Amino acid sequence: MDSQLYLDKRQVDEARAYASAIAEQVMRFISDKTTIASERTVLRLFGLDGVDEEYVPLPNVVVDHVHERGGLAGGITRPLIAGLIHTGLDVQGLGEAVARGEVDLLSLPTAPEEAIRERGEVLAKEALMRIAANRARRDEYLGRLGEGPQPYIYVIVATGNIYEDVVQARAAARQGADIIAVIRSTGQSLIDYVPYGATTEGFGGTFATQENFRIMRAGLDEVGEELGRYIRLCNYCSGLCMPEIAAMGALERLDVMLNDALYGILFRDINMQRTLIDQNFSRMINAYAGVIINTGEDNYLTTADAVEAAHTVLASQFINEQLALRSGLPPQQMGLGHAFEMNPMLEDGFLYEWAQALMAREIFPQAPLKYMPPTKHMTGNIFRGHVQDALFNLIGVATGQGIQLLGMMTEQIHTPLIHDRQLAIESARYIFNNARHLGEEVQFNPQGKMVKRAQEVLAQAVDLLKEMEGKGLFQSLAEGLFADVKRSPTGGKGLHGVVVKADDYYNPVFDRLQTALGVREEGR
Amino acid sequence: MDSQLYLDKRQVDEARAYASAIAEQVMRFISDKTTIASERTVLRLFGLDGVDEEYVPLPNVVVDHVHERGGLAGGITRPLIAGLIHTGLDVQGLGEAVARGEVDLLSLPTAPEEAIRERGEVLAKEALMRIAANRARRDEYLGRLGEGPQPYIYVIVATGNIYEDVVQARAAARQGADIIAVIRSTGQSLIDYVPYGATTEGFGGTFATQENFRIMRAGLDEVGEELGRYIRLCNYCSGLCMPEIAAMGALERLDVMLNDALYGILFRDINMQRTLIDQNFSRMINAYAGVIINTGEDNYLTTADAVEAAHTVLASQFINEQLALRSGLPPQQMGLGHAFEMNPMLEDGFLYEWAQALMAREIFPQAPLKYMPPTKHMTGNIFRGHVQDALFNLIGVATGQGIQLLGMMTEQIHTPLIHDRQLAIESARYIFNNARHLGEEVQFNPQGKMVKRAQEVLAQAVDLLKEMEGKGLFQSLAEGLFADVKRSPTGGKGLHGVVVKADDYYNPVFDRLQTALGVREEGR
Amino acid sequence: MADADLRHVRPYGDTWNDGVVQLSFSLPVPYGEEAKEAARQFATKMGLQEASVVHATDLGEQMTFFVVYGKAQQEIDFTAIKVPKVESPVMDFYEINAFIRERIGRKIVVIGACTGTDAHTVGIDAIMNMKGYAGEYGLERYPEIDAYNLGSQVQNEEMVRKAIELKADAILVSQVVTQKDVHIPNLGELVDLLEAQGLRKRMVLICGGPRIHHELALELGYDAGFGPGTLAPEAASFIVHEMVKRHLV
Amino acid sequence: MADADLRHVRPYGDTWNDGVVQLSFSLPVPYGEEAKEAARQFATKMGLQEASVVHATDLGEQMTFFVVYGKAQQEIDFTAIKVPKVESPVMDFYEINAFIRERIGRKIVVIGACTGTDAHTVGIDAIMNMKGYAGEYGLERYPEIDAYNLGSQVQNEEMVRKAIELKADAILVSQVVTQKDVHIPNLGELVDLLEAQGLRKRMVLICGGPRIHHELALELGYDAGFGPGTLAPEAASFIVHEMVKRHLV
Ligand code: B12
Ligand code: B12
Ligand SMILES: Cc1ncc(COP(=O)(O)O)c(C=O)c1O
Ligand SMILES: Cc1ncc(COP(=O)(O)O)c(C=O)c1O
Repeated sequence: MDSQLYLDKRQVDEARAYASAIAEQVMRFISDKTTIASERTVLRLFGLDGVDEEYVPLPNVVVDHVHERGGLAGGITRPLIAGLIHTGLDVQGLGEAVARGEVDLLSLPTAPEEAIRERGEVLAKEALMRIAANRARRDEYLGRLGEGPQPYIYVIVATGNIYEDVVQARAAARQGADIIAVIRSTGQSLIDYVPYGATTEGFGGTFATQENFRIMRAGLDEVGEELGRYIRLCNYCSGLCMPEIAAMGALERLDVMLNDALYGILFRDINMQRTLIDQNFSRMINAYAGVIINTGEDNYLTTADAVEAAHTVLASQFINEQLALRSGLPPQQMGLGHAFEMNPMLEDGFLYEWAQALMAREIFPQAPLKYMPPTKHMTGNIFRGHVQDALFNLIGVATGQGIQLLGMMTEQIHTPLIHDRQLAIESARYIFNNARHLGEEVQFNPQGKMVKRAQEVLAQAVDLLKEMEGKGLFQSLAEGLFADVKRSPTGGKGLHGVVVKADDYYNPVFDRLQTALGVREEGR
Repeated sequence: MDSQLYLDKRQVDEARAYASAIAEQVMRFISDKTTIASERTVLRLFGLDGVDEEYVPLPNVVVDHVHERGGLAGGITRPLIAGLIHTGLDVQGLGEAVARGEVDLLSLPTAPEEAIRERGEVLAKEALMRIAANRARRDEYLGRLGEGPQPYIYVIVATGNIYEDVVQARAAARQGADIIAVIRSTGQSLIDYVPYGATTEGFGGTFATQENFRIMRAGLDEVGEELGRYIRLCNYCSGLCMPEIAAMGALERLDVMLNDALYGILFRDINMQRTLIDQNFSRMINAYAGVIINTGEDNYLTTADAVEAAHTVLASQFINEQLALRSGLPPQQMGLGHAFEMNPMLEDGFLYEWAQALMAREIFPQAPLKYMPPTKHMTGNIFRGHVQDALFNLIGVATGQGIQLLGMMTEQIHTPLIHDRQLAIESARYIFNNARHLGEEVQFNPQGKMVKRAQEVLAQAVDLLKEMEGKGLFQSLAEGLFADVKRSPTGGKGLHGVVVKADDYYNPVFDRLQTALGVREEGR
Repeated sequence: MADADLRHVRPYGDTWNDGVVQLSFSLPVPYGEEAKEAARQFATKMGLQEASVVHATDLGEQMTFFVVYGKAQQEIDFTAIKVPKVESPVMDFYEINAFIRERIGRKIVVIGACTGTDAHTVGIDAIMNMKGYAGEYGLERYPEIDAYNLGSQVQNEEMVRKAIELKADAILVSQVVTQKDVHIPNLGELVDLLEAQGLRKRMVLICGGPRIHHELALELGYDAGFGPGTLAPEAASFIVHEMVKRHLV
Repeated sequence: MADADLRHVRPYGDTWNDGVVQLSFSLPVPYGEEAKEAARQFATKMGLQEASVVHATDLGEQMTFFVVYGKAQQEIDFTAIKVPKVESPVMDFYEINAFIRERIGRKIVVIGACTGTDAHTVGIDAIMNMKGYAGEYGLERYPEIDAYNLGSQVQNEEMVRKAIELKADAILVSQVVTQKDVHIPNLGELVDLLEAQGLRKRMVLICGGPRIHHELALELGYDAGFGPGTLAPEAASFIVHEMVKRHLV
């Protein structure tokens, strides 16, 4: 199809080429490194779960046990399997024994490499089979129950209490939601472990734990059967535990995952080396699990101005796309983020928004774009806020967005109440239906403001990517090219968890995923 | 400019030609008739005001006094002036004398025709001068203070109490309203006189009285000065007192007047002969006073379905245009009515609405179209209602409507509260500004649903007008071609007030207006 | 989350029993900090704890509009709530006609109107007209019903006159305008007139409209009341059952 | 219309003293007539007369949402309302710098952060950053102010440490996340820490955020509190006046 915005295809290709080069540099940098989170992920996928007496999760106990004494460069798998072989315990039993101080993995004699590899392959294969089974289960559900049309209606629940969340989520599903996202408690992204068990006390959200995932998944499956519509579940794998949570999501059949290292770097001050390494592994897991990821470019506009910074969103989407491809994630699973954050008092702001949203749609035609609602310019005036959200919904359907994260009229006041969500869903469904084919009807004045706006943003994004390609991503972030935030490569949280791989580094899950996803490792 | 909807200009011309023929027939029918309301209007313009002991307005007292004994065929002017000459009283004094039973106009000797005509011309000239002065005053205000951009923001006040109305109206003006309409009390359109004085008890609206007009005009002028924006005032001259209220409006500098015989016929069961005669005179007054009239086609969609009956709205607009032209009203004063009344649950309803609104805009390019909000499909769900109104506002600005009658989220519940209006105005201003030039940006798919819809509606309107031209307006109304309502030429209220003019019928106001407006009388 | 205790029901936002309520209103006081405080105090007087004025706008003319959230402490005993309801089962078009043929054995006569000064015909038309509403035929289409739709702004006296003239079995009254409670005396007057004529017991009397509910109708002396969204079969089912019940056959 | 009697203020819809209030809330009861009646009774318990449930929706999971209108009877004595306000006159950029030069005679040191677990920097940035907000420069741009924006999620201990290290004259705290009242203990803790160190009296302590108001700030032991829409000059004007008033020069 021709561009409705008369975008220059060569410019788009140029942007992609710069982004590709930037992503290449990143991949080269990370390829010889692992992290404590990535190693914990391996343990989780091998079946390790639970906590010690002090509520420290066993994956942390085991990895720290090895890492604190500098033993992680070869990966956690080898000491683990050596331990299995020597103790005869299973993974869980061994983890518990380590926690009790009964086994010291580093002081055990090493096992023959062949035995280790053999056992490693079995464990990895089993892990991937569990994930594949979940994926098949999802496909079965989708085939049997079907799903709502796009834009998917995506709402959040955020009570802090998983049991309240389930009530709110099920009600939302009945009201018409397609995707339920359980917002995480404030601060979880900064803790270097994943809390355990069912939780009922979070601030501004509920802890992401495997048990919470399970509870919510069961609640939604049940209601989905009743409604005859598969309800997707979403959670967050950004932050210090990216790949771990991706693994938990894969094991509990989550369908959508917020997953973006750039977000963590810029908005959570997480160390960039750490999180880019983690991101790669997490995306491989998401890719294999058939999870749609959501990236966080929308957040740029919560700190920067939506008119001035629109091109940074686009540039970041290009980079995220290239990074994702290199982690084996197909475009169909790339929920690239953008947002309706223009000042509502701007003359013709609606036009510019429309142009930007359509531009994103045209540039990433296969991606189920995640379109975020007005948040920054929402006020305590719930009535006007409901109208801001309505205009957002209209652009969402008119430009064919994949995932519409519904705005709440109470955005400025509190996390959504049960009826805030109902009113938002009702309004979105009304507009999606009432303007269903608007996108096929309208064309744009080639000399008009909208076409001009889209072209300008694209041109600025090309310039920015060109500059970044010269500097590299790390330096670009250090200079504050995104979201007005400056981050240094050695600053931020979590750098201590980065480990340069030894030559004999062994991670059968990673290797198997690479093969399954068809992504060769560069540079080594 | 070319049609954005690819409308066929020949079809538009054809529709206009049929409507013109229909209007011609009507004008021929009414040209030899007058009504008690028209004659009362003459008295009001000559300066007669006030009520008798039983609160009957003096114009009614005097006209009934003559009409009851069959003396009205020559017009009220001659007996009145004869009375003036014989008693030496002024108009007001004579009216009061008649009311007290002291003077019997029909038993006075007639005065020489020349003296009558001389006095008649003076009285008529003075009346028109007062109106012209008001018009000049408005122009002065507009020149000095200016006004808001189109679409004008039009809101209603309807407390039933003129003093409460003033508070609400002034508040609305401060909030951004351009036009304030004072809704009339239920049932006023069916009473064959205009109530007198300041009133504080109405149902669903406030009585239209000259004193109420004055009070509101003063309140708005004051606030307009303060705001530096002229605030237009609107009231209703439909119903049994069309020309009288038009005269009162002209005398008190109203700016906009609901004025539509078809509305009265269909929705108030007013006799069609009566109201079409009254309409002609009332429109001449409105034309001369520089008043924008509003027609009532929007109401068709409150009883009929907005998809099925769209063409009846268009057909009626064509007829109203032709009738208005024949009363000397220029297109710039024709606020032809239409409405956003499509079922919100209709797939692509927003597209059809947009097409229809744009079609009206293209077909009547100079008319300040009055676009009415959703009413029928508003529910007690104020939140969804606010969104329905938002979509309406978006189409209003995108299609360049002249007058946007703002919807209220509480439409289904009560007449507007002070903050209902504020929220409506705020939302409209947000959308008008945020999508100011949308109309210049979008073009429509020539093969799409919107273009098809507009073309269909136009084609159906042409067919309907053709049919009506064959039948004549009266027969068409009898058959229920508009709004699913059937009305007979001799049914309904007010027929007793129709009088066939005698050969010596004399009405200097009418004559002078005809000359001033350049409308020849046909057929006599 | 606690289990629902229906004897102590409070509003629910996102935490069991949180009592969250949203309010909006205007106060005739000038915009400013004092106005917001007045709104907060007002909401507190309504029983809200932690009342928070999340929005305030100057309306002009010394008026201020507010949006307030707070936590209500009042409770409702849901188990004690009894709402009178139209009990007769709702039949469809065919069943109703069959019921009339079998149980009444003659055509029944129904007259309807929008009475008093009220001119809103769409509601009564929805119930009575041939073409009906929302896909349901109106009473005029029922072969076993002689339905007369008298239109709008029909005076009560006229209704009674027509009821006598047409030997009506049932009278249907629609009331849409309810401002200043105009519908209450108007609906009451018809009952009085019918009683004065000794007709009330001999016919089924029902009313409807967007602000009408069954309980109100009973209070006013009607046999039933129907609210928004009513369809013809609901009204017709009630009429025919009531006729049989009261031996008006 | 009656003249405003500010000692007896009631909500106003369209008729003086009509008391009209709009409510919305959900009840954990299944949708239906009983639910509507429960909502009506609930609104009545809140003091509304003629409470009318104009809208009800089934939320699923045995919950129902309502919109209710009614007429409140409660009154407020507006004349009795006193709201503590920041009294110091607001100066502009130039005036503030001149004031510091003339009345304080040295550069002043201001540190600011979004504290506790709160990561919302936009508000404190609006006050402090060079580029400012809504056309007003932030404190970093003021030649007579040494401004240090410590960013977000800064712990109270760290704030105190920095205040000592930099010899701060004023501390600016931003709090945006207020769910479950997390901001209250966090704001209180800083006051306690400063007092424990004997520093509280030696500096100006202010806070701000969308749910902060001056009165709350005073209650928590701060010198002032600033709500939504605050601009840098308002905060700066208060700081410098307070310093002079308390002889912290
Ligand atoms: C259409 C309409 C009009 C049309 C009416 C055309 C016509 N021929 O009916 C016109 C434009 C003429 C009009 C005029 C006025 N209207 Co009007 N109108 C409306 C509107 C938009 C829709 C009403 C409607 O048709 N609803 C659709 C029908 C199908 O629903 P319904 O009436 O509820 O009927 C259903 C049930 O209630 C029930 N039902 C109803 N009657 C009966 C009877 C029986 C026996 C049974 C079993 C069931 C039943 O079954 C029906 C089908 O499900 C409402 C606002 C709204 N959205 O409700 C305002 C509204 C009703 N109007 C209002 C007013 C004030 C007026 C005027 C008085 C304004 C004025 N001052 O000029 C005038 C005067 C009319 C008069 N004298 O009564 C107010 C009433 C306020 C109040 N609560 O008192 C409303 C609420 C608008 C507002 N916010 O101000 N109006
Ligand atoms: C932008 C934003 C974010 C961004 C923040 C980016 C950043 N670097 O700041 C991101 C996306 C990262 C984010 C994350 C979260 N957010 Co947030 N966020 C918002 C949002 C949309 C806008 C806030 C904003 O920037 N306002 C603009 C600024 C200029 O206004 P302001 O803060 O009020 O500041 C002004 C005044 O208050 C005052 N002021 C403020 N501080 C100070 C200090 C002093 C000394 C002075 C004098 C004045 C002053 O002056 C400023 C200028 O006028 C609001 C919703 C909204 N519309 O308000 C939610 C909101 C604040 N967030 C919320 C939540 C829950 C979160 C999360 C906890 C969600 C989660 N579980 O992940 C996270 C975690 C953050 C954390 N740990 O704190 C909730 C808070 C609910 C509540 N009342 O407690 C809100 C209300 C959204 C909602 N409805 O759920 N958020
Ligand atoms: C990509 C991404 N990850 C994560 C989050 C949630 O942040 P956190 O869990 O760090 O609070 C967001 C928030 O919007 C996001 O966009
Ligand atoms: C043209 C016209 N006249 C008058 C009215 C008001 O009607 P009435 O005053 O007869 O109640 C309307 C109502 O919408 C109208 O459209």
